[in-house]
Formats: sequence, structure tokens, C-alpha cells
Amino acid sequence: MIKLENVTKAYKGEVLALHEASCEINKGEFVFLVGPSGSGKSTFIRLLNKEEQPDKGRIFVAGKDIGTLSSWKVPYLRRNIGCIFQDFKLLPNKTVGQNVAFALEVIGRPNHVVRNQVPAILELVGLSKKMNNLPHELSGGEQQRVSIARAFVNRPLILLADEPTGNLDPATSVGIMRLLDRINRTGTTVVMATHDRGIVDTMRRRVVELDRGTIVRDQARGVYE
Amino acid sequence: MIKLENVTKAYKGEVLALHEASCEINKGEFVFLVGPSGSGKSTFIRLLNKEEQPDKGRIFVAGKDIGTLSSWKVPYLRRNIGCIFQDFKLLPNKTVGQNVAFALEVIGRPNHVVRNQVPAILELVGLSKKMNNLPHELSGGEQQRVSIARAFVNRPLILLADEPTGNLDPATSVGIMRLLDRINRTGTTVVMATHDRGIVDTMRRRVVELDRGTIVRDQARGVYE
Amino acid sequence: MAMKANYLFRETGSNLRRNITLTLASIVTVAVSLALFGIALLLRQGVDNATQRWEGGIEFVVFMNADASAAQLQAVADALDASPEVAKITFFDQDKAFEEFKDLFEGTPELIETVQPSDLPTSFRVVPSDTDPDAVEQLASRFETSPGVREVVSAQETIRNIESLTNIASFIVLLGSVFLLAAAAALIFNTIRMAMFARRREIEVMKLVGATNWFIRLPFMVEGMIQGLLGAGVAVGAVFGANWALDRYLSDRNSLQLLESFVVATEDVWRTSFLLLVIGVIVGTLGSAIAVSRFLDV
Amino acid sequence: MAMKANYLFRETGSNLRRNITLTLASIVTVAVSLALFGIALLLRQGVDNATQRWEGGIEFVVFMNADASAAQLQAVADALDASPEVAKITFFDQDKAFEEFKDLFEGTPELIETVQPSDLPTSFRVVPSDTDPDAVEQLASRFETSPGVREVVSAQETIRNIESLTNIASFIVLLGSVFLLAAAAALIFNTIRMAMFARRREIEVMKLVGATNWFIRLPFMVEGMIQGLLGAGVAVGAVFGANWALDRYLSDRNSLQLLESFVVATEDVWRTSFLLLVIGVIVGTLGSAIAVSRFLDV
Ligand SMILES: Nc1ncnc2c1ncn2[C@@H]1O[C@H](COP(=O)(O)OP(=O)(O)OP(=O)(O)O)[C@@H](O)[C@H]1O
Ligand SMILES: Nc1ncnc2c1ncn2[C@@H]1O[C@H](COP(=O)(O)OP(=O)(O)OP(=O)(O)O)[C@@H](O)[C@H]1O
Ligand SMILES: [Mg+2]
Ligand SMILES: [Mg+2]
Repeated sequence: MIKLENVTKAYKGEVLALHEASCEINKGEFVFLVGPSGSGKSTFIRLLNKEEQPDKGRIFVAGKDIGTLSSWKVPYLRRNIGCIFQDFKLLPNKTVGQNVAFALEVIGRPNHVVRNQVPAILELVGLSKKMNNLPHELSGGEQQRVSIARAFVNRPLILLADEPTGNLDPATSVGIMRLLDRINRTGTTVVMATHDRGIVDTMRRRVVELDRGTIVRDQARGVYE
Repeated sequence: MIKLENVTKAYKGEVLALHEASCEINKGEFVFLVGPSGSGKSTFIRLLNKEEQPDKGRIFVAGKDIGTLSSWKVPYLRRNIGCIFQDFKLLPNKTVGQNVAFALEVIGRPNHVVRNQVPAILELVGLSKKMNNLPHELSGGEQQRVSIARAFVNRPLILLADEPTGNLDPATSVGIMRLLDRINRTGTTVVMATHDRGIVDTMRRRVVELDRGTIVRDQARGVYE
Repeated sequence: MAMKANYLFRETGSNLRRNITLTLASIVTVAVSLALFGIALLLRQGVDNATQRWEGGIEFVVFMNADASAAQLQAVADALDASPEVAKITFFDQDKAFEEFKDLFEGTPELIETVQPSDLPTSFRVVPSDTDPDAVEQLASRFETSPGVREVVSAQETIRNIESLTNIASFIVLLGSVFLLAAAAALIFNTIRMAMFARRREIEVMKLVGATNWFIRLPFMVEGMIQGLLGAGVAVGAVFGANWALDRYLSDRNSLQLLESFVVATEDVWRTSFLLLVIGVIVGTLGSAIAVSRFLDV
Repeated sequence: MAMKANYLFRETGSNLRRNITLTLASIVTVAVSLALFGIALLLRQGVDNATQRWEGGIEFVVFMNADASAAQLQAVADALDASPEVAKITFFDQDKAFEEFKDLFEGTPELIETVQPSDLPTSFRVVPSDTDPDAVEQLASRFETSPGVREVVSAQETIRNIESLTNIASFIVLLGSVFLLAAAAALIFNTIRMAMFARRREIEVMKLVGATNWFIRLPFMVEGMIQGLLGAGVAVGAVFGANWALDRYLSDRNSLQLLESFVVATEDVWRTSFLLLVIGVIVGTLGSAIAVSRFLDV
């Protein structure tokens, strides 16, 4: 499903965010991406999304080399990938409901689907009451959950989650992890960057550890460290 | 040092973010603010900073009723309070170094002080190398550490920290907590909102728990729950 | 592309409402720029009108003595009729002259009171077929000595001066309006780009969520179109207002027949307005499309 | 307030550089607006000049016969001298007339070749002390019958027409420049507000870190001042350019003495430029100060 071949990514030619990283993730896998702050986890995820281009190496997503993808096809790639961003990336001028609906409207889902799915997914993340609030009117954790809802809503093939529980209390985190697990069981491939030792140690899934841009560990059913 | 008297805060007249909260924090105390997502922790902190006004009740900071503070005095109040914001609030057009220096320039510190202190504090949070990067060129955890450095740099009387370790790996978190502890020991009052059970349980300091805007627990040497 | 019309309108509507500062800024810019351009166009039209009128008005007047006999009148009329260089003759009897007098001095009724039609001379207004001032003068001088003629007045000197004046005025106004159009385009594009700059993060996020370029661009274009239309609408209002003000100014001073020719036909005002609306819509739509493109390659 | 000058300049400098889109937008707006205003001012100056020149030029010319005797010349000169209504007399002998002729037809040397000084009539140019056209005509007619006089030419009709024309032109241009100044102010303020809007988060953060209003405002004001100055500088360039173009246009067509009076003195151009710079600086500085204030109460 996802394959990285000797991928190197440096910002401004200096900071080596990723160095000769190779890794293959199969359909339906659940992978934790761990490592200290600044080790390249977000960069890893941004490369899969084609938000950044690698300096060297090749990246395959869903069987396609995304390095050679023509730019007008990028939106179609992204529609197969749900992404929970570390900084949420909500549309500031749209309400919570509209933010989530946007992901469905982009792929041309009919109105009645939008009207059904959006409240359902917001219910799932516990934000039914905030449907008509703007993002800046939400608490940090609530914003994060909107981002999660948006990434889920169109049932993507791949789910990229960049520290999806960073702003959530333990109880809510557990709820979100259950949800991710359920989604993973329906066949969705999940790649999740996290700092939460508790979650990684409880779930016991594949763990890829980064350190200063290098993959230093790739362990099935691993723990945080 | 800090006193809340029956403070109520509702957003848009509907969402009760804080309800009849009363609480007194003495000089030199270290207080954890815990509670589920959306329970009012950030609101609590924003009220102390006069970023929001309470609907009811009075708030005293450093002996002054900040409800009656004239607006031109607010900057001087804020200079006594270091604040680590949940969403970092870095100046996007200034480099890491300039962001930290700004907190010193605002209070009119001479140039040589700025030139000494800024690299020292960045060293402390492990960002010496990123001094000349812009915030959007940093990882989430690095941005959070810049925010921490800025809040520390002018040795405030009070330190408000809104989930300062949300984007940090456990090892870096421990380092930051040691730093906070050290600052606290020099007499600075620290109020920290957090979701990190491990930190709260290890430190064993005063814990104030919020639930849907109400203070449900106020325990000296408490645990997360 | 599969964009639903309902999404498009909802999106455009809420953008216009939410970014009210930017919306107003764009509308103000379009309005001011196009109003200036429109007024310049009308001014030019006025100058052209005046020139045409004055050129068409190259004529001379053969004033008869008050006591000229009917035979003398007839002789002059016949002589004029017979001249091949004469394009048109109008005979002004005393009543007609009085009518003209009343028109001219509408603003000062006390003057009209004191004058009787019989005080005014009868005259022939002659429009020569060749408007070359020298030829006109020559033609005019032929009638100076006919019996019963008091005076022949031709306005060649005036006409020459006025021609050169209107030439330069027309040139200046043309230059001004071209400059204004360029300035308007620069300002409008500028404003749209600034508005886009303020929303570049939003565009970036849309792209990251999988929106195609057209999906993002279209609402912005409709938004730009509406802003352009509204701005142009305000400009049209300003143009009508300016035209009305000029009309009033001129009619307050209508003792000067000369200036009446500056008045622009309502039809011209409408044509200019239509042009402004078209420009507003095009600049708004295309400007938005181009400005948004800068932020589309994420 | 304790702001260090070095902070102020560093801050202003980096703001100007970093927000290059907004900086350019502001400069373009100031430049376009002030250029329009400046050109309108110069045009008005030109119109005023022309009016003055023409009014000052109300005169009549007594042309003498080519064979008029010295005694006849003297008699006319004495009579003119003796008239209290005459302000100034200039005698044009044949050489002087030829000089003027050469000036007038500078552009067509072949014409100058064919004419000899002796072909031209001598004349008296008379400037009456009372410029009322009727009085001038009466005065002029007194000399029509003096011996040796060929013709007396006075330009009362022309003058009346031109006076009313320049009146209206001056009025239109004044109206235009006032309108342009208002439009310029609106556009510039608009642009500054948009720039501030794009940076409102930044201002908010500064306030939260404990910056006083003046600490935030001052760099924005200096920034606005510089933008205003640069924009006004470009506008000054445009004004000089427009003036030069007009000069050239007029001197290409200088067979029309009439139009030369439109040329504006360099001194006036400098004065206008200075005015534009002052307006640019004031609008930039104050505009920024006011615009930033909207976002200062956090
Ligand atoms: N746009 C950029 N320009 C320059 N350097 C960058 C940029 N983005 C990231 N970096 C650098 O690349 C390195 C890896 O960043 P990345 O965001 O991938 O880290 P991370 O593992 O996600 O860290 P965190 O856990 O703190 O989010 C960091 O040192 C960061 O400073
Ligand atoms: N500007 C606002 N307008 C409307 N509602 C708001 C606003 N800010 C916060 N709220 C609401 O007030 C409640 C408390 O928010 P607050 O940010 O204090 O929560 P929190 O405890 O910090 O949560 P988290 O742990 O997720 O950061 C939430 O329900 C939130 O939606
Ligand atoms: Mg990251
Ligand atoms: Mg919070």
C-alpha cells in the first residue's frame, strides 16, 4: 500500500529531516511512528500526502509512484488519504459542520449523504453540540477532534494521523484510539505519529522509530521504547 | 498571588466554560489544572491573563483586581505573567530568536541583555540550532518549546502553561518539567493545564480538577484522577 | 469537476459575508476606479460633442436692416439660394429671433421683459458646405454689400481658437481615461491579490483535503464577479450623479449657449454604464482567477 | 515607552521586506492615487495660467497701412498716449513683427523663407486699463478712422468665449481633483486596513506578550510613512513625466500660440510634488496608526 525507497528529505539543504528511509506498509496495517521531537515523523507523513517532495528516493502510495504524479492528479491521490494534521488545519471561516462536510463536497458526494454523515461522525467524536461553532471558538482538544472527524468522514483507504491525541485527555484519547482501531479493522491502513507511550504500549502494533531522520527501529507488535 | 471569587464565564451566552469557580493560589505554589477536553482549563488561564473577561465574579492577580484594571495597564500586568499558549501563538514573521527576544524588548531590556539571554534560554529548551528559523519551519514540538522559552525568558512572577508538553515526546517532556520545577523553586507561581497523567502523578503537586466548568476537586499533592 | 451549484452559491455567499472587510475593500476599489474611468469617458464624450457642435455650427449670419423691404429680403434669399457653396439657409424673422433670445436669457427674465420682438433684427443663418474658415469668410463678404444688409458676422477666429482648444482638451481627457483604466486595473488586481494573500492558508488547507484547483477557484471567481458587479454598480451611480451635477451646473449658467454642448446624451451615459459593468465583471472574475492561481500550487 | 530606536528600525525594515506583497500593494495604491491627484492639480494650474494669460492679453491691435507716413504713425501714437483708458502701448515695427512671425511659425520654416519683414504691416498693440470687452471695443473703434490706419482688430468675442470655456474647464478640473483626493484617501486607507487585517493575529499575539499599544503602533506607523513616501515618490515621477509629455505635445503643435499658456512652470511642478510627498507621508502614517488601532483592543 505504501512503500518508501531510500527517501531523503532535507529542508533548505541543511536540516536532514529524513535520511535514506526505506519502509513498506501493507494494506490494512496499523503503524505507530515514534521518535523524539524533531526526528522527522511529520515529514514522513507529509511526504505520503505529497505535501512535500522528497529530495531523493521514491515513494509509492496505492501502487503509484507519487513522485511522477502529474499535479492535477494530486487532489485525487489526497482523496484516498485521510489526514489528521498536527496543527489541525481547519478552515477558519467554516463552522465545524462545514469543515467536515467540505471533505465530502470535494469528492462530489450528494447532499443527502453530506447531511447524514456529518452529524453522525461528529457524534462519534463527541462534538454534536459544536456543529455550528467556528474553529476558534473551540478548545484545543475539540479542534483536534474536528480534524479527526474530517479525516474519517469519507472512508479513505489510508489514514495518516499526526499526534491525533496530543491535546486530548486520557479518557477521550482512549475513545479516539478505539475508533482508529475499528476503522483499521475495516481494512483502512493507518499510520499514526505519536508521543503517547500509554497508547503504543497498550495497542501493541507495529512501531517504526525515527531518530534524527533515520529509521532506527521497525518492530511488529512493538512498544514505545 | 492569584484569587478567583465565584468566577463565571460563558461564551456567546450559552457555553458555560467556567461556573462559580473560586480558588486561591499562593505565591510560589505549583498547581496542575486537569480535566477532560473542553472542561474550561484554557478559559481559566485566559482569564488570569485578561485575554477574556469574566461574566461574573472577581479575579485578583498580584493583589490587584484585574476586572477594574484600566486597559492601558493590561500590558504591564501581562509582563509579570509568562504564558505558554496551547496553540503557541508565535509571531509568524519573526525567527525563533526574534520571537523570544520580543518578550524582552517589550519590557525595554537593553540590547546586551537580549543578546545574552536569548541564546541561553534556547539552549535550555534544546533549540540553539533553530535560532534563525521561522516558526513554520519547525516541528510541532519545537514550536512548543519556543513558546516555553518566550514565557520563561523575562523571569515572570507567574507562569501560566497551557498543555506545555502536548506535542513533546516523554524524554523532552521530562526535561521541560524539570525546568518548570526549577523555576518554581525560585519563587515563581506556576499554573499548568495538562492531560499528562504521568507528569501529574510523578510530581505530586496541588491538583485542581475541572469538569464542565466546575471545580470538582482541589487537592494538595494530588494525582491525575 | 462535479461541483454542485448549491455548494458554489453557499460558499460564495458565506465568503462574501464573512470576509466583509475584504469584500468591502474590493468593492470600494472597483467602485472608485471605475467611477473615475467612467467620468473621464463621459467628459471625453462631452468634449467631442462640443467640438462637433461647434464645427457643425460654422456658419455666418447675415443681419438685415430693421427697415429692409420684402424685396431686399427676397433678393438676399435668392442670392444665397443660388450660391453653390451654401449648404443650408435658415431665415430668422423677428419672432424666431425673439424665441432664441428668450432661450438664451432664460435665467434673466427682467431682460426678456424689456425687449420686444420688433427690436430684434431679422437675419439669415447660413451654413456653408465647405467649413474651411477662409472659404467661409470669402463667401460671407460677398453679401456684405447687398442692399438692406446691415452686417455679416462670421465667427472664423472664434472657431479656430475653439477647435484647437477642444483638440487639446479631448487629447488630455483621452490620455487621462486610458491612464485611469490602467490605474483601475492595477488597483483592482492589487486588492484581489491582497484578499487572496489574507486567505492563502485557507486555500492551502483546501488543497490538502483533496480539492481540485477548479473546485477552489470557482467560488473565488464568482465572489470576484459579484464584487466587480457591485463595485461597478456603485461606479455607475457615481457616473449618473456626476452627469446630473454637470447638467445642473451648466443649466444654471445657460446664458452661455456655448457650454450647453458639453451636456452628454443620456444614451451615452447608459452606454458608459454598461461598459463599466462589463469591465467590473471581467476584472473581478479574471482578477480573482489569476490571483488565486498563485496560491494553488501546494 | 522605552522603545529602542534600533528595535524600531529593525522591526520596520523586516516588516517591509517580509510582507512584500502588502508593501507593494500599499505603494502601488499610494502611487496611483497621488499621481492622479497631482496631475489633476497641474492641469488646474495650466487652466488657470491660460485664463490669466488670456485675460491679461485683452488688447487690440491698430494695424497701420504699409505706406503710412511717420507723421501719421506719430499722430496715432500720441492719440493713444493721450487716452486715459490705455494702459500700455507697444509699437511693432516690421522687424519686430517679423520676429513674432518667426516665433509663431517656428515649425514651418518654408513659410518663414517666403516672407520678408517688409511684407508685414507695422502695428500698435494696445492694452486697455479696463478689460471690460464693451469698453475695449468702444476705445478701439475711436482709432478706426485715424489717417494711415488700415484696420483695428479687437478680440472681444473670442475673449468672451474663452473666458467661459476656461471657467468651466477650471471648475471641472477642480471638481475632479477634489474627487480624486477623496478617492485616493479612501483607496489608501482601504489598502492599509487590508494589510492590517492580514496581520491582526500578529498584533493580537504582541498584545498578549505584554506590548503596549504604542510599542506595536510605532513600527506600523514608520512602515506606513515609508510606504507613503515611496508611493508618493513614484507619483512625483509620474507627475513629472506627464508634465514633460504635455510640454512635448504642446511644443510639437506650437503654431498655436494659444496653447502655450497651458504649460505649467517648473516651480509649480515642484510645489505639487512637495504637496504629494507631504500627503503621502501623512496618509501613510496616520492611516496606519488608525488602521492598527482597530486591532489593538484585545
Ligand atoms: N519547512 C521546514 N523548513 C525547515 N526545516 C523544517 C521544516 N519543517 C520541518 N523542519 C525541520 O525538520 C525536522 C523534522 O521535522 P518534523 O516536523 O518532521 O519533526 P517531528 O518528528 O514531527 O517532530 P514533533 O514531534 O516535534 O512534531 C525538524 O528539525 C524541523 O525543524
Ligand atoms: N471563543 C469561544 N467561543 C465559544 N465557545 C468557546 C470559546 N472558547 C472556548 N469555548 C468553549 O468553552 C469550553 C471550554 O473551553 P476551554 O478551551 O477552556 O477547554 P479546555 O479545558 O482548555 O479544553 P482542551 O483540553 O480541549 O484544551 C469548550 O466547550 C469550548 O468549546
Ligand atoms: Mg510533528
Ligand atoms: Mg485548552
